[in-house]
Amino acid sequence: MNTADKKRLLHEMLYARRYEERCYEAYVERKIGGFLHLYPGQEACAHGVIEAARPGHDYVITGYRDHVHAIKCGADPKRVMAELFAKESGCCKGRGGSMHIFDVEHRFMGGYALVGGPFPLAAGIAKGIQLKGGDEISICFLGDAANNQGTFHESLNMASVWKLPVLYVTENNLYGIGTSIDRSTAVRDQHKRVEAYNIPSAQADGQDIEKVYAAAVTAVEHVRSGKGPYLLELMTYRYRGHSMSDHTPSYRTKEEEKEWGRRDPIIIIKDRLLAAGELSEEEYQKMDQGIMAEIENDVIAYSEAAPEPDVAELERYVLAENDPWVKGGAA
Amino acid sequence: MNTADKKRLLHEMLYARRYEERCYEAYVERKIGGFLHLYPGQEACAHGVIEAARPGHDYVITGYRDHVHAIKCGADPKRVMAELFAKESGCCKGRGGSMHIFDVEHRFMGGYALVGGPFPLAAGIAKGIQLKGGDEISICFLGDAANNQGTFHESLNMASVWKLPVLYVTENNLYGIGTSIDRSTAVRDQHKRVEAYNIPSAQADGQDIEKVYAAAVTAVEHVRSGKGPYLLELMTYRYRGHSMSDHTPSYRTKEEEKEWGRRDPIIIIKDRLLAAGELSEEEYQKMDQGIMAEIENDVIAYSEAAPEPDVAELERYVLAENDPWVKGGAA
Amino acid sequence: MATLMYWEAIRRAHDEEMSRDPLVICMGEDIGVVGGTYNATKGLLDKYGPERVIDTPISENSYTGIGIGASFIGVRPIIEIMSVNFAWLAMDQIFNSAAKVRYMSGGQLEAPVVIRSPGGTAHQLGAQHSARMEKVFMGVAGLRVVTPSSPKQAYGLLKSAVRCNDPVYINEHELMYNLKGEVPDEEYFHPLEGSEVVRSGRDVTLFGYNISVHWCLQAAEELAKKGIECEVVDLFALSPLDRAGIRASVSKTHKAIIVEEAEPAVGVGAEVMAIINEECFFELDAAPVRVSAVNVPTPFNHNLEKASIPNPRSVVAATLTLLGR
Amino acid sequence: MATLMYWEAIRRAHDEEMSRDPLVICMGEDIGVVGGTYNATKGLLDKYGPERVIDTPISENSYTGIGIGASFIGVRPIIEIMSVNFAWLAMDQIFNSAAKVRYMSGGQLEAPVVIRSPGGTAHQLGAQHSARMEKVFMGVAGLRVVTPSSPKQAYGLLKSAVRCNDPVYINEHELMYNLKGEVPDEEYFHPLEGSEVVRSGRDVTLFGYNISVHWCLQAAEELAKKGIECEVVDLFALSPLDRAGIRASVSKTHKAIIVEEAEPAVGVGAEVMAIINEECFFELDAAPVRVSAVNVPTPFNHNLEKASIPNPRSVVAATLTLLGR
Ligand SMILES: Cc1ncc(C[n+]2csc(CCOP(=O)(O)OP(=O)(O)O)c2C)c(N)n1
Ligand SMILES: Cc1ncc(C[n+]2csc(CCOP(=O)(O)OP(=O)(O)O)c2C)c(N)n1
Ligand SMILES: [Mg+2]
Ligand SMILES: [Mg+2]
Repeated sequence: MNTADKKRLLHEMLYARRYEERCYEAYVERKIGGFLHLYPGQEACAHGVIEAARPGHDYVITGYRDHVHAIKCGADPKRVMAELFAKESGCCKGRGGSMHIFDVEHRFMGGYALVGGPFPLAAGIAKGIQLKGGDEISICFLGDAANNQGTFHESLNMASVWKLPVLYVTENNLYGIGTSIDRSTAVRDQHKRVEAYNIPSAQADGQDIEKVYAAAVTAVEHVRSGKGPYLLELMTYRYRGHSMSDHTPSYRTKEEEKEWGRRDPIIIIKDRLLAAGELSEEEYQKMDQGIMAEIENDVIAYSEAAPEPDVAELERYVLAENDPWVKGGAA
Repeated sequence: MNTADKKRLLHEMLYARRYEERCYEAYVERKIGGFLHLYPGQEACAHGVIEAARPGHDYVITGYRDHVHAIKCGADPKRVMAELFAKESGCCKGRGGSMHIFDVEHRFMGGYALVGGPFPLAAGIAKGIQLKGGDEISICFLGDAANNQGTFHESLNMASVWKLPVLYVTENNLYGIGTSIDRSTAVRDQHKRVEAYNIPSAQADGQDIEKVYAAAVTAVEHVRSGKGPYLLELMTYRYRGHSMSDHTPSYRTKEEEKEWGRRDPIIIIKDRLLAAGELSEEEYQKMDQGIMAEIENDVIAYSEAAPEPDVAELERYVLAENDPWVKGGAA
Repeated sequence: MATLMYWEAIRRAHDEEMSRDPLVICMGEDIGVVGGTYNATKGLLDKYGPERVIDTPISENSYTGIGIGASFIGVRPIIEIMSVNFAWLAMDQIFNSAAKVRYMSGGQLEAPVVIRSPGGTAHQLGAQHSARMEKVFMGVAGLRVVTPSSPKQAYGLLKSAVRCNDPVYINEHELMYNLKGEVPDEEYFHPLEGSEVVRSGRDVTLFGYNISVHWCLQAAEELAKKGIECEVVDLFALSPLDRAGIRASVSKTHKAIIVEEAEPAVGVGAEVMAIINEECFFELDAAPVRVSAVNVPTPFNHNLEKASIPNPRSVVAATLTLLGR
Repeated sequence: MATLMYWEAIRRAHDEEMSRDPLVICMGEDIGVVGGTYNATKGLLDKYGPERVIDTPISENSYTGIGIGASFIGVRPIIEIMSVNFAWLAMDQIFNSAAKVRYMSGGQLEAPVVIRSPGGTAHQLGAQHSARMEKVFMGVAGLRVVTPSSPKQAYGLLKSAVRCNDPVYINEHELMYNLKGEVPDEEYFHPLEGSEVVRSGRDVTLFGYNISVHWCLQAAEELAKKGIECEVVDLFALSPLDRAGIRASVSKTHKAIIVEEAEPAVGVGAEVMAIINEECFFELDAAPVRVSAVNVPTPFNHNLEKASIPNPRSVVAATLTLLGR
């Protein structure tokens, strides 16, 4: 990875961090409602993997903690924020919300709120790629606790038998809400779970974007070359509570939190760039200020000004509009 | 295993074989209706494992191919057959049928028709044992294809985390209906699937009752001693179609069928006893004739003569009768 | 017009749609090598290959989800769930993914997937293999539900379902696969909405769907001998139900009986009664009546089993009672 | 009588039943260390230990099945499914195992399991977290379904459900956990069948359950100002429904409105209308009316969300229309 790429990724991750922090504020200000799951701490995961793939070309799907994945795929941050603000110009016209970000134009296939739901959907997209003969791959990001859902087992088995071009990424942040992995799961190392599926896998440090990227390059290459599915486990940590309803996580120790805080993905790459003389603290501060200003003046302003959906349109998007086949008839 | 035990098991397996063959006839004669899944070829599995456990004390649960398991647990063959004949004196009063044999008195906890359903139920029974502090174990028999169901993954994970006293037995007959294991499953050796659950497992020849027994002794000991779950895989083969609707399995080769026929579980133990001079061919023929006569005169006669359920009782057994708590009130 | 069996009609629809569009695929347990429990996909594996005719492992929720995911990018999967009883395992993907994705993506994605399964009480299949689940599919927005009563409908509904951009659940019946009937020789697309008056009459309307249409027709035949003229309406579309069709018939006969194989609670019968109440209450000369299954898990014993569900005689009896005869 | 919040009432029922019987256990996602999303099991882990207060992995079908299996041998599990939306994943075990095992074993086994979950539309939880699924549980024989509208009911229904030998599904509501109400100081067991007249009136009956009881009561208050006397009936038992109670009230008021938060198709409204038709059709002065959700997946936007479900004003409006005012 060259310096320019590193700096760009630092910028992207810092943007993601500030973006999520601003969501937090907007939630407190009651501009955002519903469930809100934030990403701080895990930025290197989405950025490292999608960087190694072809954003906008490869399909990406994930759970409810989805803003950053969408943006890294190419979704307009303004339209994502407008969606969180439940506005008509939100990427899902205010119908989806934080847990259901979609940007199909950039092949970000959504945001799903049921844990484990995307496992088969991702395999299905991969099946579609296979049938259509494209060189895309399907990438599914989910958490460690999601791997206990039956769909993990079922989908990975089929992905393996049918050699589907799907990359499963486990963002292992050691908790599913307040339940630590050791209390819910027979094995801590998630990449080991797929040996019996005949699926290659690897574990990488999810806090170091260069390591994530390197591991993802291997993974993506494997999948794109037609060798079938792959599972990449990224060891990471979320700083905040599970969602905004989880204020002060009492199920974790302060030491654990501190320790992971020292391995912050932004700090790691920043320090590396500083040490190499490729970045100055001043440059970094400017970058940060620029980001915060952009989010405020661009993203938030846009979202606040955006119009609400028209209640008269409540019943649109349930079924296809004017689908001719509903009436039957000749071909 | 001493000679007497071997001979008894030979007798039991031969009884099971003749019993199932008689079910086949009764089905053709339209005395039995519905789905009927027969066990010929797999007799050493149920007999070897349950022999190593404590029938009537340990809990046993399985799928739809359940007659033999029930009888080995202690169910009265007459009442099992009467159930197949849908009679009031059937073990489930004619309400259950072939796929739903229950004999709770002997701790045979049923016969379930949905593939994968018994995985959690068995773990639940084990949880109950754990809470009540008994020395029983819970044994769940299911097929190879059932292991692709999400409940396998979910239940085995919980069984491992909670160290439940449950023994899972996979009767691997290489097919789920007409789909061979190689076309449905990423791994042929089912015992390897639980490594990631931190569950010990073994594979044994399911056609040789002594080998099944030996492997089961180890498995049962492990589970009973409080070390948690265990998975035992038994390599076996069913001679007939999947059910009576599957007349002439076209998805298997004649050679494969022949080869497995040479490894018949009854022949294997019979030949061993003959070779050791512990059984004569004449004795065996007498045994066989005795069994057939017993089934005819005892089991079939009983079942034919048994009364039909009273249609006036159609609505019984849906909910508890006269449950006082339905009306509420004081304690 | 050729006379086809119900299963042949379904097979033909698969075949035509698959031969026309390489993105039409079918998947399910034992649909390939075995050709499907009821032969609905017989011969298709040889014709279209294993990439498009897919034998799945026993993993209902996930292979349904895989079909749904594929449909997101233009594939048109026809998923067979071997028995509707197993659909309980797949409800998560059916409702949470297929039925909601258009809405929650603000119209960006759609799930043009077809799921079909046999259901109903057949010959002693027992409590876990005899469920009638139409009502479960009807209760949630975003899914179309149809149920063919004839080979022609079985053919034409599947054809339209494959082309339609909404997810469609097709409820078939264990006992109907060998039913014979005429199917047009040319391609035919049955409407996915509406209802059909299959027998015209003025004294009472018998509403049926799928197998119960036949019970209604037999009952009508019987009742005609007594001079009672029944109108029989086939509710082949269960979601959305044809409010106008229901209203039209009841406004003509002023009496309604709904015949359903399922337990009564929150079923098709209740919904049709509610629609009648909403649409044409003052047209009614008597309370609408539902003829439903007894509220029990399906018994194995044949006599109990038969007693647990309606039949043409019970429809006749209910009609005579309704008419005060 | 103490004033408790709904969640406190549920917690108290857990605590009393667990302290009395060592085989009463509770299980679910984050019910132990965290104490439950709505605190319904707060503090129980410390008191009863991890063997009896079990944090499960995210495996709805199987932990539900584990509870059911344990109940076969005398354990009394109270299973919390964190949101009723996730129950779609567990339907297989709920219906195929719990609801059918007594029948298909000919009465040998029973599944005295309690499953409880919050459901309903709250504050912008979106399409996959706002389902109202009472009707799904009501449609299949072998399962009891109740839904508390007050802390007293929440307490007393759970107590009775734990003791009862049938499987019981308890539908709670996302928005009701902080609702306050009086709960008897002594132990109290609420009936699992029946209904309750919570306001007496002669002009029209408003039927509600769970949160819609409150909408009905508010509407009745409003309508009283116009001189309209509403009777409000709380259908706390949804399966079986109280046919006699429904008949009694409609025979008195001759007009009925059923208020439900769910989409209308095959719902509580339809079933109550069907029962009214069957029980007391000729007592009706006008067609019964259902006030239901709009048939859409729940939108995220707050205005759309609110517009998608009924509220006291829509109940008032429907009543005025029904009464021709
Ligand atoms: C089917 C289902 N069950 C339960 C939940 C509630 N829930 C939401 S997130 C979550 C924890 C998931 O943890 P993990 O997969 O590790 O992802 P993380 O939140 O840590 O990123 C749970 C239990 C849900 N949304 N869907
Ligand atoms: C949930 C569910 N899906 C599908 C079926 C249909 N089915 C019945 S048995 C069977 C094959 C099971 O094979 P396996 O588990 O290997 O057991 P075997 O019959 O070989 O003993 C299938 C697909 C079912 N009964 N339940
Ligand atoms: Mg996690
Ligand atoms: Mg098998």
